[in-house]
Amino acid sequence: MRRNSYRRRTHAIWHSILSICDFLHHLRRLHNVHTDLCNGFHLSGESTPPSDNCFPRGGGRRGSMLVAIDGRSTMTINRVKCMAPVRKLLDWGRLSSLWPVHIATGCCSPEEMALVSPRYDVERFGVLPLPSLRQCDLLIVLGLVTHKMAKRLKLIYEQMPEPKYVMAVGACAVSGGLFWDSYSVVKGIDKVLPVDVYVPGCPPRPEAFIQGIRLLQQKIRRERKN
Amino acid sequence: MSSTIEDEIVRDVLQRHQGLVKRIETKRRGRVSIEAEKDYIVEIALYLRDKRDFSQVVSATSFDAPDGDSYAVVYCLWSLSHRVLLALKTSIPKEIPRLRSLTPFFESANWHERETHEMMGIQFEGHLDLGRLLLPEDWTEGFPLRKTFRLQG
Amino acid sequence: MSSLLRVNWGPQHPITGHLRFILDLDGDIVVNAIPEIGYTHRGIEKLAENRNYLQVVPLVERVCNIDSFNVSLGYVMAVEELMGVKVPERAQFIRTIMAELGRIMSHLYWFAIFGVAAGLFTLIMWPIADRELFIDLAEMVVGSRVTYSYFTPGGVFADLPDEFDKRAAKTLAYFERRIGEYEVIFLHNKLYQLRTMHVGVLDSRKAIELAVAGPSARGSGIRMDVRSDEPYAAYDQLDFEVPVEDSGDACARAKIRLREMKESVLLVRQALNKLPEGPIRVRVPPILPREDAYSRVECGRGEFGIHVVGQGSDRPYRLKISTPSFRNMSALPHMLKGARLADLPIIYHSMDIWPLDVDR
Amino acid sequence: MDLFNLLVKVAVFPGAAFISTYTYFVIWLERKLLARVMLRIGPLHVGKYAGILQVMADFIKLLGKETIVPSNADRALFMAMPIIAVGIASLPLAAIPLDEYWVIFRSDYSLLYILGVFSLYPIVAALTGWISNNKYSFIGGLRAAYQLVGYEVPMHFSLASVAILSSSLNIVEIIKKQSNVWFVFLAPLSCLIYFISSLAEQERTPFDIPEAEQEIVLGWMTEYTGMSFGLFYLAYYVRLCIGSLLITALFLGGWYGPPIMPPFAWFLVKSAAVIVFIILIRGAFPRVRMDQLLNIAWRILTPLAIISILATMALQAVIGTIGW
Repeated sequence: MRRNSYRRRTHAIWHSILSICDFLHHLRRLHNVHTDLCNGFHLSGESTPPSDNCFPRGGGRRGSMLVAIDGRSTMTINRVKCMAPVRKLLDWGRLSSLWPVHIATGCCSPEEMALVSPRYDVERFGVLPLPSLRQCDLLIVLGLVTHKMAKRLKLIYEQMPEPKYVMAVGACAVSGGLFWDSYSVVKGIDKVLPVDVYVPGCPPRPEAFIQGIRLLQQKIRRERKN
Repeated sequence: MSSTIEDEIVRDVLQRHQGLVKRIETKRRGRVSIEAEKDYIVEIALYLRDKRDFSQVVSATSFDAPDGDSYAVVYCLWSLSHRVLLALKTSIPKEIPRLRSLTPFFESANWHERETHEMMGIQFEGHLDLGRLLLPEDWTEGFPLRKTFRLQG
Repeated sequence: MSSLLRVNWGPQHPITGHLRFILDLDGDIVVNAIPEIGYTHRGIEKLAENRNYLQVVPLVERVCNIDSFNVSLGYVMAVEELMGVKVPERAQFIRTIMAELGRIMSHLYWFAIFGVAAGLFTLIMWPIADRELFIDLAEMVVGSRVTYSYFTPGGVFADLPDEFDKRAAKTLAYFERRIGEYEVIFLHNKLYQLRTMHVGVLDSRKAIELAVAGPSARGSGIRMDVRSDEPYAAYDQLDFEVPVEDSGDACARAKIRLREMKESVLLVRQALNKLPEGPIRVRVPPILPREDAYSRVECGRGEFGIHVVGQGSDRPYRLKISTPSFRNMSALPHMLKGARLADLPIIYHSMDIWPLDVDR
Repeated sequence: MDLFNLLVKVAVFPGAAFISTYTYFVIWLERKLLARVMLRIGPLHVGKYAGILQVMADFIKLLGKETIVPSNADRALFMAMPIIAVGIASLPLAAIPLDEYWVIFRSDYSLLYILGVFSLYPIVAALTGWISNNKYSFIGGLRAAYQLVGYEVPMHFSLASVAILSSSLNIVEIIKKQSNVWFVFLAPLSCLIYFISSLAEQERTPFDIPEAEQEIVLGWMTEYTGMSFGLFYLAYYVRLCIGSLLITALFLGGWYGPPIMPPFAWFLVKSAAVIVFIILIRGAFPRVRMDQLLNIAWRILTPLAIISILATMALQAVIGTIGW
């Protein structure tokens, strides 16, 4: 009996927040994917404050694009048929300056602190943590994501400007990990967001983090060729 | 005066609340456990707070009592001056999961009772704000820590 | 109400981490602060009912994984009390050593974040760099960086390696010098004092009423430490001081933690010197008897209580985790009322609240 | 020929090309030096030598980012603001002489011009915070406006002693007066006050209150993405460079120095030293609170600045009588 209700709940969530994630899975960035997944997402319950204008909520009120009037989050500069060296330069800039957004979702966040700390100093590769998501291009999901956080995570992803990348760090972010049978943990964030790099481990060592970042850089380098 | 502070507390409570206490024991140094009827919990707690300085609620636990149709509720009270941890146990019937709240008298019981309410569905009478604490806003699945709630795995 | 500005903090905000504050601001003054927790609620208490008691150790550790030694010690002790197992002496001492190393790591992590709360980014890096040294020590013993599962019911998982005491002595000597530097550079920094003194004052009466735990309570002049109130592991055979400060502001809470780190260094040294020979583990029965046990340990954030109820099977019938962060978090709205917006990060982080610890 | 000269000056030296190159290296220096203070390495793998291309990579990336305009923001102003900010930030450069010859705009009142233009920037900040229609931005903008009230008075008072010492408002004249002895030795108190309030003006730690990351994310720049954020970022460092050039010109003797280097090189070396000092301050101090800044500015700096003016007048009188 409970199993049924669980399934119902999962469906409810899939319909409310994960509506189109399934086919987003195998799509790559810059294929004119419209990532506006927020339609029909509402916060409810007593403890929710009235929505404010801090960050626009919901699909309809999404900030408009400067360059793409039809709401597509693609950039003109990518559409312009520019010469190969220029494209190469742009790619180089993008891969060597990945700014991760500060969002802590689970227990891998101490390891992220270790990542920016003197021993592993990830700024060597141009990864500079920034406070505001509006300036960032890399969403590092640190560990488990609860259903409560999943909505916010999607919102955060929504509000980051293109091109953006997602790195799933930790067994929980990859598949649910230790909490695979929990009632409140999302089993893998690829149900919510399109993920570029998976870094397994519980929690992964900072070296693994760095490898993940290097893999992402390789991926960006290859992306345009395909 | 060879008796320890734990024995004194036990004696006091037994004297004062003769009929209300079902069971009382000291397991080891610094630990007292009292089992009482649910209607007298607040009374005993208040007595302990005023007379023995049990002024903090450190933890509140609740679970399906292994035998019978009731939920067990355990408050842990801590006395700063005596360094004694006191477990105040009671059980409430499953049909009417209601209990008088300790929050009006112990400010520290607030969030513990909110959590117990959320996880076990026990109504605390006299608690002003039993809103959501840990679960998502749109949670409709019931009370996760009850034994009737099964995980999907 | 209309003149108040309602501002959201989190869950994506540079300082909140995994939780959200809803603030009502009147100019620069916070009128009302409502913390909204639960963003990392994993349901560990429920999951533990579906694992056997050994599998629960890693789960409990994730409650507060920057202090996992102390946290797992709490659970293991509860299980041992339930089974009536007597842990060998050597294991008790090893536990004490590792628990104190865990406390240092936890405090260093707090120190880093506390520095950032005041806008000083150097202070992220230095304590985290020093924390790496202690992680190295733990890694030498256990083999993993943050989550160890080192304590098992009945003892510890493995003995200390051969060169551990030498390496530990070296690290501790370095670290002792380093704490002095921290004090000079940060705590005696005039601007730092300007930011932390008389900020977020919590007097002892209110602290008792709200059941504030651990170093935060000791900063308000309450002498309360499980290690001395109810000695566990090998703490009854070691002497140490429980630091207490009276002023109750953010600066006092910071001082307490620095002094505690010093004490921990001394404790580890003592325990290493007194470390007896003998077995490190005893056999334990495979099932948990039909009883309940409540164990308390002093982890980095304060008193950590675990209530285990056994039901004659290998699984805990009910596991209740009562964390210090949860208690401090419930006290926070009272402390934030009337504070300035700029003081919010400092007050919040001076309480050393770890949101994963709050949510469980 | 004059027009050509002017064009060269505006476009190359000491105008756009020079200041952008200088800013580039200052940004790199800040990241590298701050990393050293934090015991880190800083940018390393981007660029052959010590991550020298890191800043370029950042800006190229920012060029390629999507630009989001919040739906409730004033669209035209929102897009114009970054450009206005860079423009206003670099305006004071016109009157700063890097050499007796290398100055774009000569005037007998160039000090007043610089003061006026330099303190326009917080108004840009307040306006940006207002039009972004975001609460963090709004609070940040208000804080910038507050801060302006705080530091502007002691700053102008401290410059009064410079004007008294040189009996001129022309920066070229002021520098020439320092050929024998720098004003930092004649009016050390004024120099200190000016330095502190210019930190506040440039929103540098410990006075980066309008951008306090821990409280209000990125302050008034929170909503800006991509290159529009990049322009603010640029403007921030342009102001740092110009501020340090200004301190060099007013107190550190401008282009004067032993004749082992050309004059403008001395100018740059001195200003770079000032910048290094400012960066080290960022590595060592936490941020103060708004009310504390106002307290410092009004209760301590302003009276001190007035004392400094009186002292300078007395000094000037003494110098006048002994005919130095």
